[in-house]
Amino acid sequence: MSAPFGRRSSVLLSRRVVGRYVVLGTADELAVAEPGQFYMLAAAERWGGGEGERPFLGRAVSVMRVGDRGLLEFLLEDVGPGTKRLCELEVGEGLILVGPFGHGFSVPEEPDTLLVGGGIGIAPLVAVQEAWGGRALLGFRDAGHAAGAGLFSEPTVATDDGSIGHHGAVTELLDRELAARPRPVYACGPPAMLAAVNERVRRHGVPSELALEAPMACGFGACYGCVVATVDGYRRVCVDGPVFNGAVLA
Amino acid sequence: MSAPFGRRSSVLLSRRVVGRYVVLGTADELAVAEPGQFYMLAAAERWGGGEGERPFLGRAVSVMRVGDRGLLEFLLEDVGPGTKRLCELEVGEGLILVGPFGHGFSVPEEPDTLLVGGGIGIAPLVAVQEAWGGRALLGFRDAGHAAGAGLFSEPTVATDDGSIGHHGAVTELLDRELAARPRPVYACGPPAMLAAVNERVRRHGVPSELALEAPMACGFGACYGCVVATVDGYRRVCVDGPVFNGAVLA
Amino acid sequence: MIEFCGLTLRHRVINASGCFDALAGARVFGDRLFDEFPFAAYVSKTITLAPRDGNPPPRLWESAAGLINSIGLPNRGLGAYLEDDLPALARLTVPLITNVMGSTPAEVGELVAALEDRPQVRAIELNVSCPNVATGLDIGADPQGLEALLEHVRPLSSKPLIVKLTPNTADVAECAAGAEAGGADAVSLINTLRAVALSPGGAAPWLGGGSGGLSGPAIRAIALAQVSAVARRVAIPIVGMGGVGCGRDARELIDVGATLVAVGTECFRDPAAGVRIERELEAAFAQYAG
Amino acid sequence: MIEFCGLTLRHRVINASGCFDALAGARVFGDRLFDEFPFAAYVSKTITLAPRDGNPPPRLWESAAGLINSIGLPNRGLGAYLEDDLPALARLTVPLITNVMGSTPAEVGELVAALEDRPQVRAIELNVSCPNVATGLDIGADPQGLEALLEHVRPLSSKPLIVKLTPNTADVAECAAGAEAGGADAVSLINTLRAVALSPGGAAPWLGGGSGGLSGPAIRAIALAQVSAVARRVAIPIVGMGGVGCGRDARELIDVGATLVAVGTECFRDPAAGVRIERELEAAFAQYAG
Ligand SMILES: Cc1cc2nc3c(=O)[nH]c(=O)nc-3n(C[C@H](O)[C@H](O)[C@H](O)COP(=O)(O)OP(=O)(O)OC[C@H]3O[C@@H](n4cnc5c(N)ncnc54)[C@H](O)[C@@H]3O)c2cc1C
Ligand SMILES: Cc1cc2nc3c(=O)[nH]c(=O)nc-3n(C[C@H](O)[C@H](O)[C@H](O)COP(=O)(O)OP(=O)(O)OC[C@H]3O[C@@H](n4cnc5c(N)ncnc54)[C@H](O)[C@@H]3O)c2cc1C
Ligand SMILES: Cc1cc2nc3c(=O)[nH]c(=O)nc-3n(C[C@H](O)[C@H](O)[C@H](O)COP(=O)(O)O)c2cc1C
Ligand SMILES: Cc1cc2nc3c(=O)[nH]c(=O)nc-3n(C[C@H](O)[C@H](O)[C@H](O)COP(=O)(O)O)c2cc1C
Ligand code: FES
Ligand code: FES
Repeated sequence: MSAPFGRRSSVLLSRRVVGRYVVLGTADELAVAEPGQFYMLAAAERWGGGEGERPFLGRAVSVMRVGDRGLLEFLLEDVGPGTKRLCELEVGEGLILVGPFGHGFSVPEEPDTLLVGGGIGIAPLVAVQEAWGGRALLGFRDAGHAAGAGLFSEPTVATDDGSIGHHGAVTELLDRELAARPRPVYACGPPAMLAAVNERVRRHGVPSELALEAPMACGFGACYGCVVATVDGYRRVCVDGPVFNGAVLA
Repeated sequence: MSAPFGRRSSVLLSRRVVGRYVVLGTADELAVAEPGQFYMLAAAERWGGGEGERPFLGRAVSVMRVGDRGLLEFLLEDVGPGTKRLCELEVGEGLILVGPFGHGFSVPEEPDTLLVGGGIGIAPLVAVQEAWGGRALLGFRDAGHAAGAGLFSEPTVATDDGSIGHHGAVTELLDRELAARPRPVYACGPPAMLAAVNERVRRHGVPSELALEAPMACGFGACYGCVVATVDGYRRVCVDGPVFNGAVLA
Repeated sequence: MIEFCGLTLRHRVINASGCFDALAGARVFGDRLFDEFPFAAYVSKTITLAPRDGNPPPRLWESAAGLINSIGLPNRGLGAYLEDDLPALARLTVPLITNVMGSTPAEVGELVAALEDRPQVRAIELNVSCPNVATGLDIGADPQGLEALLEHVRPLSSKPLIVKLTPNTADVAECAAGAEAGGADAVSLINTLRAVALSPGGAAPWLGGGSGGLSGPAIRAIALAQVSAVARRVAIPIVGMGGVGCGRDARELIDVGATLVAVGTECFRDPAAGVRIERELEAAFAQYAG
Repeated sequence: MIEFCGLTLRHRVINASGCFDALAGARVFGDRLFDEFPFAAYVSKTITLAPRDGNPPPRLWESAAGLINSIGLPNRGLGAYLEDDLPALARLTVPLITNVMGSTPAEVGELVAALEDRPQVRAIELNVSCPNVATGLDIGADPQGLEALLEHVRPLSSKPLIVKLTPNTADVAECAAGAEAGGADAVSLINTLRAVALSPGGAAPWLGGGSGGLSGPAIRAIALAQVSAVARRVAIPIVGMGGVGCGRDARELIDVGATLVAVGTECFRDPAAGVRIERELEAAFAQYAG
């Protein structure tokens, strides 16, 4: 389904803090987003004037939850001036929506698909699990971030500092699961984690869908700024992804 | 008295709406401002991202009221991205203060000095009247702005649309007063009003002190951007003014 | 209706090359993008003779009220453009302007000649912000070189030739005069200003291409200065661009001498910027008599 | 302690010419400004042979993350500078660098020679962003012209000569090389970029001077590109400036090759910016090894 053309003004309908993350709720009557798709978000007022006189461009944010009547939820982590401004938005303040964009996750062939998420990368997997189920394996830096696991049903958690769940990398949880029963893997997280996941799915020869991140200016294929190296050369993450078959990544 | 060096972080202590104006209250422990002096003000957060990706520089704002323990009040009118951001500040939000700057009004020789204010230009005259008294003649566009007259004791008001007080220019009120009894005039307001006031004080040969405005980048004599033409050539409004003897203005 | 180099355009607002991709747009927004095309003409991304991969990522850096890009002109080359893109672009409801770049007059000539028998291509924009292999400077930064380039290319094309000037020069008006003397039908400016960004973590360059080009509101006042300087110097029409984000910005470029206004970086913030800015421009015209 | 052209400076942060006035500052902030001077050296505003009134107001326009100024180099002329300013500046606790501008080599020579017997003046910055009366271009935009200028001036002074390059050129590194070849001890860059602003109400130029120069964060990425290009080309030390607002910005200019960093527009937002940025720079150095 194609995205509505142009940017739309919306308002923040809800805001709640989940550990180190903020969940923002808004509505988009014009579109129904699929798991793995994203919007380019900006505050309607005072988008700018932060660190380095930024933000200026919209920020790519994954759809975390799609409800009835166009209700949308996003998961944000303050990592810079753009996400800081979005995290500080108050209910009732204006939000600018452009999207939904991107090629999302496909309907899993297998109900028990492994959903491997790292940090803020868990956001699109919440949408996946709510739509199609799946077994969530989640990695976080510490307990403050691990609070994000509460957005999933029956997640298995790993933390770098061992404060909660398995002490170590989420890929160790993945190893166990794949050893027990090889099956498809959907993943989203930091580049290093995705590389480690891709190494494992290749080793086990299981299908995989990896949601990538890249600096983005437009989100709809206009700027060619968001490319990632694939076996067929550079591809735009915003239109050819963000979800890629792990096998095509160079 | 010299100004504290550098900018200081303060917070907005009070905010109230007066017709089309907003009165902002804050505190500056380090300095005591004199009537006619001004500060360069900026919001601590999100100063920027407004119309035209502005504001960027601080905004010159006259001291309207100086209270005990460094309490300060400013009068603002939303005329662009800088004053808009300041007018929208909420109590408790951070404010950046640089100042107080400028050469203010001198202690009047005469208790019944005429204080002629136009629009937002009334702000420094509030400080003058509270410090030394004086008879306030105030001109406004309409009733919404004329609410600012409430900041004075026993003001005489003129409005362009006649909705309140004398229907016409404040200079007509000035003519009556000067005809009745020539005496010193302190004035602040739009350029056209100040020119008309200056023409009258010259005709009546009375002393005058006029507070000028000019686009300012620094406020402390560094940029040479705020000059006004005087009989001795260009002078910097921020350090040689903002208050000038009407006789020296070219 | 606006007359520009023999083309009749619906209004004055077009896209800046490389900032709007009609084919990707149709994939994302649907085919109705062609029916409700946001610009009065469609300017293609720069096409080169041979295919180019473009620069390694990262290719983008957000700067103060601006964007630095180091895309590196990725494109599938002239052949694929003629075979695949032109047919796909047949659905366009506005005139097509093809932007080309070559590193020598011969290369530019080859590109221009190859478009000659394609009536679909209504005008050609020559991107001369190509580093001269010898000096490393943009070939467009040298007025004499520009005049010579145009003298070589002009006879090879019956189509309007728009020279996309580089702002990285001491005297852009002199460059425009060189292009005009060589036979250009119009000039467009400004292209991006040479800029560098460093990685947050350390002293290394952030952009895969090493350096990049600055665009967006940060450069708008520079664009106004360069467009007005060029307008005072040449008689041919000007496509003004650089930091245009609203109708008033567009109006100001027209005030200083532009005939058309191109929108670049703002398209990224608002895909429908062309529609909005054209509407705002009407209002800006109404607001005050220039 | 930093060594720069034979001067020993307390740290790497100085003011940009025309952006901090020590004498006005002392009037406003009191004499203790001299004792706690915010910069490691004080660079004067540009001095010319004859007094200049400067441009008619308005002289300032705020642009996106930047400032456009058209001040017009007001100053009371060389005579008044020698008689009044230098004695008043005797209270300085940091080295004094005097910035001068002339429209011909002869004029520049006269200015430089007049400072020769003033030990108080520790170095001279030559502002070559002066429009050439013939071409209208900045005299500093022409590498050969710069080399010739330096060859004329160099013998007239035993003091370090810092050439303040103009960014309004195709190849700033070539200009720096010209200055170096002519005998410059250092170069400083970037000066402001030519820019225009129009009145909100209509199409007329806003600035009394017609056009102006853009400074501030908007140009920082351009400054990084030009400083790194110059550093790759010349061996003499570089004073980097352009949009520096914090220690990290200063650190980045040093990363690409600057020895000193000058703070301009940010002084207007924070008179004590020099102190803050020097402190932040220490932290930025600590944060990562360049
Ligand atoms: C498809 C997609 C989906 C995403 N989904 C989410 C989500 O659901 N939730 C979420 O919180 N984030 C999400 N992100 C990430 C988010 O869009 C980016 O982190 C964004 O850059 C944050 O902007 P910022 O201003 O807060 O931080 P930035 O200042 O942009 O810093 C973030 C990272 O970008 C780099 N960076 C730093 N400065 C600059 C600069 N000036 N220009 C360019 N890059 C810079 C650095 O590597 C830094 O670590 C997603 C990204 C993509 C591509
Ligand atoms: C000494 C002094 C005291 C002052 N006291 C007060 C006060 O007490 N209360 C108060 O509300 N105001 C006061 N002002 C006026 C205020 O500082 C200016 O109006 C300021 O420019 C407002 O900023 P803004 O962004 O809100 O509006 P701006 O966008 O700056 O617009 C205000 C005016 O500035 C011009 N302008 C428009 N755009 C620009 C631009 N990009 N760059 C430069 N100029 C532009 C236009 O003439 C416009 O009408 C004072 C000014 C001075 C010099
Ligand atoms: C991401 C990006 C890609 C661009 N690609 C091209 C290009 O392929 N060819 C070209 O001539 N100009 C290209 N440009 C320059 C723009 O056409 C335009 O000249 C410049 O961005 C200034 O306009 P703006 O400030 O509105 O973006 C590109 C600009 C950007 C930001
Ligand atoms: C208001 C103003 C006045 C300036 N005056 C001078 C000057 O007299 N001589 C000079 O060489 N440069 C002058 N400059 C240029 C600055 O020294 C500096 O090169 C430029 O502003 C870039 O630095 P910034 O972005 O930190 O301001 C001036 C800049 C501004 C903003
Ligand atoms: S973000 Fe612009 S092409 Fe992908
Ligand atoms: S505002 Fe800078 S000198 Fe007056």
